[in-house]
Amino acid sequence: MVSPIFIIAGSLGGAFLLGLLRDPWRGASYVISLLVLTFTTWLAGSWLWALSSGAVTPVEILTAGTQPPFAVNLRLGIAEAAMVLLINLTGLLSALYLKDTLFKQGRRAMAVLLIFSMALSGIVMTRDLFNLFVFFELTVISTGGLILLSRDPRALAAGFKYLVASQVVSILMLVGIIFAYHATGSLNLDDMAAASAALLRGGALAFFLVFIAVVAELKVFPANGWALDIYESAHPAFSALVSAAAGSASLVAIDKLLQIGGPAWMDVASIIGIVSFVGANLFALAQRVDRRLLGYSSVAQIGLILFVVGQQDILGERYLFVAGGVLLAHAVGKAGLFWLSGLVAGRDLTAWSALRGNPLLLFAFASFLALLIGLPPFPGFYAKWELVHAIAAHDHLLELALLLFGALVEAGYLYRWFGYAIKREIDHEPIAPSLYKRAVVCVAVLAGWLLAYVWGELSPHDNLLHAVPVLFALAFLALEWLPARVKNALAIAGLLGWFAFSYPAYDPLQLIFALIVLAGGALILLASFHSDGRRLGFYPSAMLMYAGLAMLIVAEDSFNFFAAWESLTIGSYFLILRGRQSEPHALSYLVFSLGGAFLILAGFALAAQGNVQFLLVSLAEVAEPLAPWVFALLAVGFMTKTAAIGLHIWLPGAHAEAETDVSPMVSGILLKAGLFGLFMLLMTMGRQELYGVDLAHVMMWIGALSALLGNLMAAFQEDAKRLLAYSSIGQMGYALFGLAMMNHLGWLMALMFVINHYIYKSMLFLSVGGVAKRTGTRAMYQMGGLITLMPLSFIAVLIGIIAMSGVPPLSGFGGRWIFYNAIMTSEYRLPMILIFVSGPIAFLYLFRLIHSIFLGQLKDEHRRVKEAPFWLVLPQMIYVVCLLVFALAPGLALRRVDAYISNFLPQGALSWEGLTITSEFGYWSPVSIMLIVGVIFVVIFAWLLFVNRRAQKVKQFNIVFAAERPYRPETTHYAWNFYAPYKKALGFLAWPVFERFWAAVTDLLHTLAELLRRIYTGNGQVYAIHLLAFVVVVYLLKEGL
Amino acid sequence: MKDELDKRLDNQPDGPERRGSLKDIPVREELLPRWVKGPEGQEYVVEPLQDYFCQAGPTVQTPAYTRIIEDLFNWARAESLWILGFGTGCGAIEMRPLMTPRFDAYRYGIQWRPTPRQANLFVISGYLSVKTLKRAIRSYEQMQNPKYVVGLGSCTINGGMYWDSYNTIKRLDDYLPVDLYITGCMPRPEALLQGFDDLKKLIRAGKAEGANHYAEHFDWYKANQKRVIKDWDMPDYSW
Amino acid sequence: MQFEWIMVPYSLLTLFIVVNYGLLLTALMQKIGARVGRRHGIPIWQNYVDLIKNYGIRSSITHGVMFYLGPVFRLTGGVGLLLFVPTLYGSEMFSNLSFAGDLILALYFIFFGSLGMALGAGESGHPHSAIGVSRGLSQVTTAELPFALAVFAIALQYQTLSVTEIVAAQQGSVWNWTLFTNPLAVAAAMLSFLGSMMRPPFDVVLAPQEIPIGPPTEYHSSYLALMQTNRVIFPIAKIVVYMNLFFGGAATWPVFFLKVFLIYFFSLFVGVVFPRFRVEQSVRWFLVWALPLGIAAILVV
Amino acid sequence: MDLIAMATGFLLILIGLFGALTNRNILRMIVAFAVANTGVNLVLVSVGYMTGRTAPILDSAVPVAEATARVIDPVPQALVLTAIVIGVGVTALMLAYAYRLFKTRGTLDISRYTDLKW
Repeated sequence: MVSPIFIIAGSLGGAFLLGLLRDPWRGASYVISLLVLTFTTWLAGSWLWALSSGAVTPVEILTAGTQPPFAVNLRLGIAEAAMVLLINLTGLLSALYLKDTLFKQGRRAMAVLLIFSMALSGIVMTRDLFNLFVFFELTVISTGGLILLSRDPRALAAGFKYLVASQVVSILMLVGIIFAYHATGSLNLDDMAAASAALLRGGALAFFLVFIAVVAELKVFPANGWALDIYESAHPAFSALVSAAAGSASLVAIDKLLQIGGPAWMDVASIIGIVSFVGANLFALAQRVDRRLLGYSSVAQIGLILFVVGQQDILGERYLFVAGGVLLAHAVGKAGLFWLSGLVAGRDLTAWSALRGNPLLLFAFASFLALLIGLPPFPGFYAKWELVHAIAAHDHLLELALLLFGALVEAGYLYRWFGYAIKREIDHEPIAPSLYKRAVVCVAVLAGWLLAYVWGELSPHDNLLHAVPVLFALAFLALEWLPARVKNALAIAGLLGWFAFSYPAYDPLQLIFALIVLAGGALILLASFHSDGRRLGFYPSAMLMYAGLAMLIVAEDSFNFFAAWESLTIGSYFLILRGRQSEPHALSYLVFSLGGAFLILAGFALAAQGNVQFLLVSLAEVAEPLAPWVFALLAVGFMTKTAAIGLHIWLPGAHAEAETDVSPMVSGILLKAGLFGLFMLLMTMGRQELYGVDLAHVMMWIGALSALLGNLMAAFQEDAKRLLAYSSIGQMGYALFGLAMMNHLGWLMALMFVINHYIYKSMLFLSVGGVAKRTGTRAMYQMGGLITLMPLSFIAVLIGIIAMSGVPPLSGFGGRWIFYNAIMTSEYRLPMILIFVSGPIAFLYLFRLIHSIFLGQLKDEHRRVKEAPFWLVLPQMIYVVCLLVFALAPGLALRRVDAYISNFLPQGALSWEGLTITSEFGYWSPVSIMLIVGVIFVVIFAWLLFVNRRAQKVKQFNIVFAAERPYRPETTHYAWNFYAPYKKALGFLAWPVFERFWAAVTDLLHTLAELLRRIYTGNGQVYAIHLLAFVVVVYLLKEGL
Repeated sequence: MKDELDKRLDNQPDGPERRGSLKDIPVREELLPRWVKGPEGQEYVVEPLQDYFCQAGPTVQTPAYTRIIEDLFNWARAESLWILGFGTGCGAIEMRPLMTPRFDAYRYGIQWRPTPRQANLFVISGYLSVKTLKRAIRSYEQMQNPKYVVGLGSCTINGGMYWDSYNTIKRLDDYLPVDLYITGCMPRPEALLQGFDDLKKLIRAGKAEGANHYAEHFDWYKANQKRVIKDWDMPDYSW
Repeated sequence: MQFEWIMVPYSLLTLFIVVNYGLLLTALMQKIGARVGRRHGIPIWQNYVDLIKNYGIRSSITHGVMFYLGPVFRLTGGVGLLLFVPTLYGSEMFSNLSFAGDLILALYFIFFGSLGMALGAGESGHPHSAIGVSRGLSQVTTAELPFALAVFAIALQYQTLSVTEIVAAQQGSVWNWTLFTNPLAVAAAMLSFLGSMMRPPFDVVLAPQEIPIGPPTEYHSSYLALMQTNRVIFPIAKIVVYMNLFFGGAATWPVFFLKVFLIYFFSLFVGVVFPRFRVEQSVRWFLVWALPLGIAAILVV
Repeated sequence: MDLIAMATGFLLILIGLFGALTNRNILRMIVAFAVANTGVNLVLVSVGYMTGRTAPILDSAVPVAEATARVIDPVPQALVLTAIVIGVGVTALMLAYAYRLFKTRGTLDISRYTDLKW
């Protein structure tokens, strides 16, 4: 092995060599720089490989032929090797990226770049405090030089502010170092660590100064105005270096210091870290400039890692895994984003819409964001999982809350940005055509996915990149060049194939959900045959969602469950985002979903008590003081997905604005994920009491309220798809209510709603979507009279609304019948009232739906519309058949589940003798009902046909109109504000209270961010004062604590 | 704008003819053919009179069943007179007392319906201005066969005191097939009851086939109607 | 119970009796209403005449398939409701087709006809039909509520959803009737009953002249005849449910006739005394006056 | 003696920092930082100073054998040397920046350079 000292020596040598070259030899200089960086990268890489394969042990490198402390020594362990590799690789890539600039600036700039990466490598490897200072100062000087690479004139001032701040830092550091030396008699970090007791007693202030100086080098919030200015104005390749490499190096330095400081100082680091994480993320909310936003995000991420570093005592041996996961994900993601920003011409966030023309870069963008946020399968996900479990196990609940809050805010602004890129007007300036810059970005993407794989392998869990459904979804990324129809066929085959493959392993409950998700998903995908072209991005997203769902229902431990949950959330977010006007709705969907997901994460973490591999069935064993809290967290998390009232505001927009075939997916299928979670939760944890309140009772009320308000709001919608979306809220409310009853029939009813809601909501969304497609509007009052033009769609809606309203003989009645039987044994009666109220309200919106669209007056502009496309109609007709079959023989699906539920709640099972279904209280014979109703209907119809055989078919204006005639169809179609009197009576219940509440919350956060970020006045002196004040405040708090 | 429309109409197969017929009678603007653009960009002409209204004419509805059933029906029609609640003139005031305890026409199976679809008796209550005639025709045509018209008061017979009015029709029978006149100015409620009783007899005897008469002589009635109604803005037969 | 072919003639017999009784009863109620206004009102057989007359109308129009089917739905709803509930307690002959389902079936089947009718009326394209439906549906959301609560209350009380068993539990003495064992539920249900009978004060749905007569504005001749048939069956079918649930059912036809008359008379009585409510007024009225009774009923049980 | 030096050093640091934070002129700030750096160096040296000992130069005056007992701690001295070098480097860099800043804007007032903020 080549000695690691050559990492430093090589760069230094290269820099000197550049000094010897003649100025015009730009090409040669550049080649030398690249060779040097390649060499150091290779060296670091080979050491990392050797160390991680166990071929060699960590090495100590002595200098000056003397043992420490009399000479500086360096060390290269596996962590150091990884960091050095990261630094040099980033350096190399940035150098590639900077080709034009470096050619222009010449060999000096290249030398400075080499020095920079050398200094950072030195910070990582050195074990000597003063040497650390020297390397820091070298970083400062080279930074000062590299800032000038930027073409932005403002960079100059930023550089100067940086120098001012680093002057202050270096003063603190030097004074600290000397007193630390004084206290311990050594500058060697290991010696100091050994003597840490003495140092901390005598030289607490000294240690504090060193510590706070290094912390300041991390650019922690809020003493970091200068750093933000650099991020904003420096060349993006350099910003990438600063964020990824310099940040990482400083973190290693702080880690070294904490070996001395011990647990007390780790807490300080944790607090600073978490404050930085939350604060910077909050401030980032108000950013409009991409690089400054990335700067804030960097600060936040570094804060997070600082927090991890501070938690190393409780993380134990998983420390490196966690810290490394977060750090590498941050480094790759942030560097990648900075590099990407160099390709985008505009600086406003919306200018990133320029990426839209380039799917590869868009994929890179998405990958980087996922890396930053820590979504599966990236390293941050595994790392955060363990981190959260560790801090939850040690009851650091405030930190847990802050961590999750910060992460949520971060996801919010990052995905808002992504939404801009996908949805905003494309800026006139295209992305830079430079090939090698793109190559650099691609390397970062590759690195990200590679890390994802490595972290998956390192984690104690299953590698998510080994999961067949996920791989299947990712495979569509490679197949994007195929025509949409081919991909669609593949997707359907995949879903059905996976279903057939997993079929034997399902228990009855899983089978029902699998049937809906996989077979049902395939059915909805039939509608997707309608779209031609290539439909970029649709299939990876959709299949990712399906993959998540498929994995969710078979997940056995909390990790797999949560990973699946996140996958389906992300997949569905991308899906929803595809809708034409869906940008804000997709965002609110994502924020709510991730918020819910974080609650679930917190719940699992609390339940697991540090055990990162936690079987779901073990939820049953969670002990008393904790159990109700776990239950509440998980339940609220799942209810976010089912859009329970209060957490529902994302749903209407997301479902309504989605594409025609996406709406049924996200409504008919995705909502069931939440119900599945609740099933799982209730089956394992059962009833829980919090402060004497039965949580199931609370859930019942929430379900009932959702049913009521969902239905009521649906009745007041003018937009057909919104109406259906609100109705989903109501329907999910029923299901939630059924579950919360905690009796046999309640669960059966919930399951019945699961099946029914899938069928009729998918069908209705498809037919309404088809109508909207043909008429070009979703506003119902603009339609009307389409029954003869779109008869099949009409039949679908007709069957759908009869089923949904619960009128016999269709399947909705089965749900109502089970409901009545279920409430007979329920303990609580009051919530029923709300359910009773909401029942008839369903008629309001259902009638309105079918009337305003298909009945009434046909509009002029729709006189020539055709029936919806074949591929949209086909699944609808299949659904009609399904509904009829399920109405006749509910036992097909329910019988086995009924038996299965008996395992949990034996009381109250149904009897399925013959054609009649009998409960403790009543009976019901679907086939007889259907036959009787059918016979009566046919007889009367035949009679009418006989007596009325000569009826004259008339047209739309042949109505009695008080002896007048109608004027125009528009003024004759009674549709707008259809329930005006009802609105007068009960409209107040549909006031958007929750919308306003959440709007107020987000407004508050934004206003706070907008106001508080004004502390960054732009004045270098003010920044220096911030820094000093930060030092003082930290000191006072530390001493005070 | 109108010329443009003419040009486009000319391109349609029977365009020129139709335009000619359209130009004969003054047509309300909302009934003029107009170009409409569909949601997918296709353009086509909407002709309100053709597209909104059924163009079929009335047909003679012969008794459908055997004599004995038809007699039963005629008896039922006679005993169940549903009057259209449409007071066309000042005579309407005389119908109100029929609903009161003093006269109580309900005793005789006479009731009022608010919609012509369900009524089978149209009482033209007194003078009929041209403007109202149009509404009366429309309402009459919207009633179902068999249907009966009773002219109330002298004005429906010969114009009565308005015989030289510029604004009323003189002889109702020229415009609608009248089954029975009740004379007087105004006829008292007792006279109305007497009239309805006579009408019942006519119906029972199968002689009240005004609707079929109207269908048979539809052209004649229509010509008469159009002679006085100058702003004919509806299809020839209002279903 | 299982289906047997003999049930078909038996059910038809029930239907025949109820139709005839209904035709006479409806006329009688109208006569009573007329007497309040010091009139004699229609002859007692008038409904037969009207029915025959409407079947005898020779011409008719149709606005489309749903328009055509609307009255069919309507009448199917009425006949079905009647046949799904046992008419006479203890009589196998007049248990009709109640083997198909219990009380809940009846409760939900009530909507079958209304829904079909609303759809048919909708296809006529008449705005007033739609307005009528809008009013009717709005009103029904709260009008049905106390009834649903009352049903829940007595289902809890008798621990069954089977109509026959509920009636059985009320046998023996008048004091066993739900009317006396659970007066709150009965009060709530009877207020709800007012709302569903299309009589004042809750008949703004039909509002003669304003929106001519609401949903059936365009219906005529044989359509109207079907609806008239339903108009005599449906209230009785509903009253049968009320009678069975709250008033001890009926074991013989005379008792049946009497109880149905009295219950029907209740709505007539209220109707001739009180003026009409606007929709939002009736919505509020049911929430304020009837709902608390219903809530009290389920809490007390 | 060493205390006086150390106190002076700290005083210089404070004066330097005060100057750097209160003077808007960039050149004055740089000078102030230079003062502060001097203070730091003074502190460094004073920490290593031991009363009654000689400079850590191994020559005839101080034999190697007695060095540990007779010379002051050499490490701070070495550190100071490095620190001075680095300080010079940074100061030079700052001056270069000042020059270029002045060329772009024509002012040395730091409060004018607030294009980047928030």
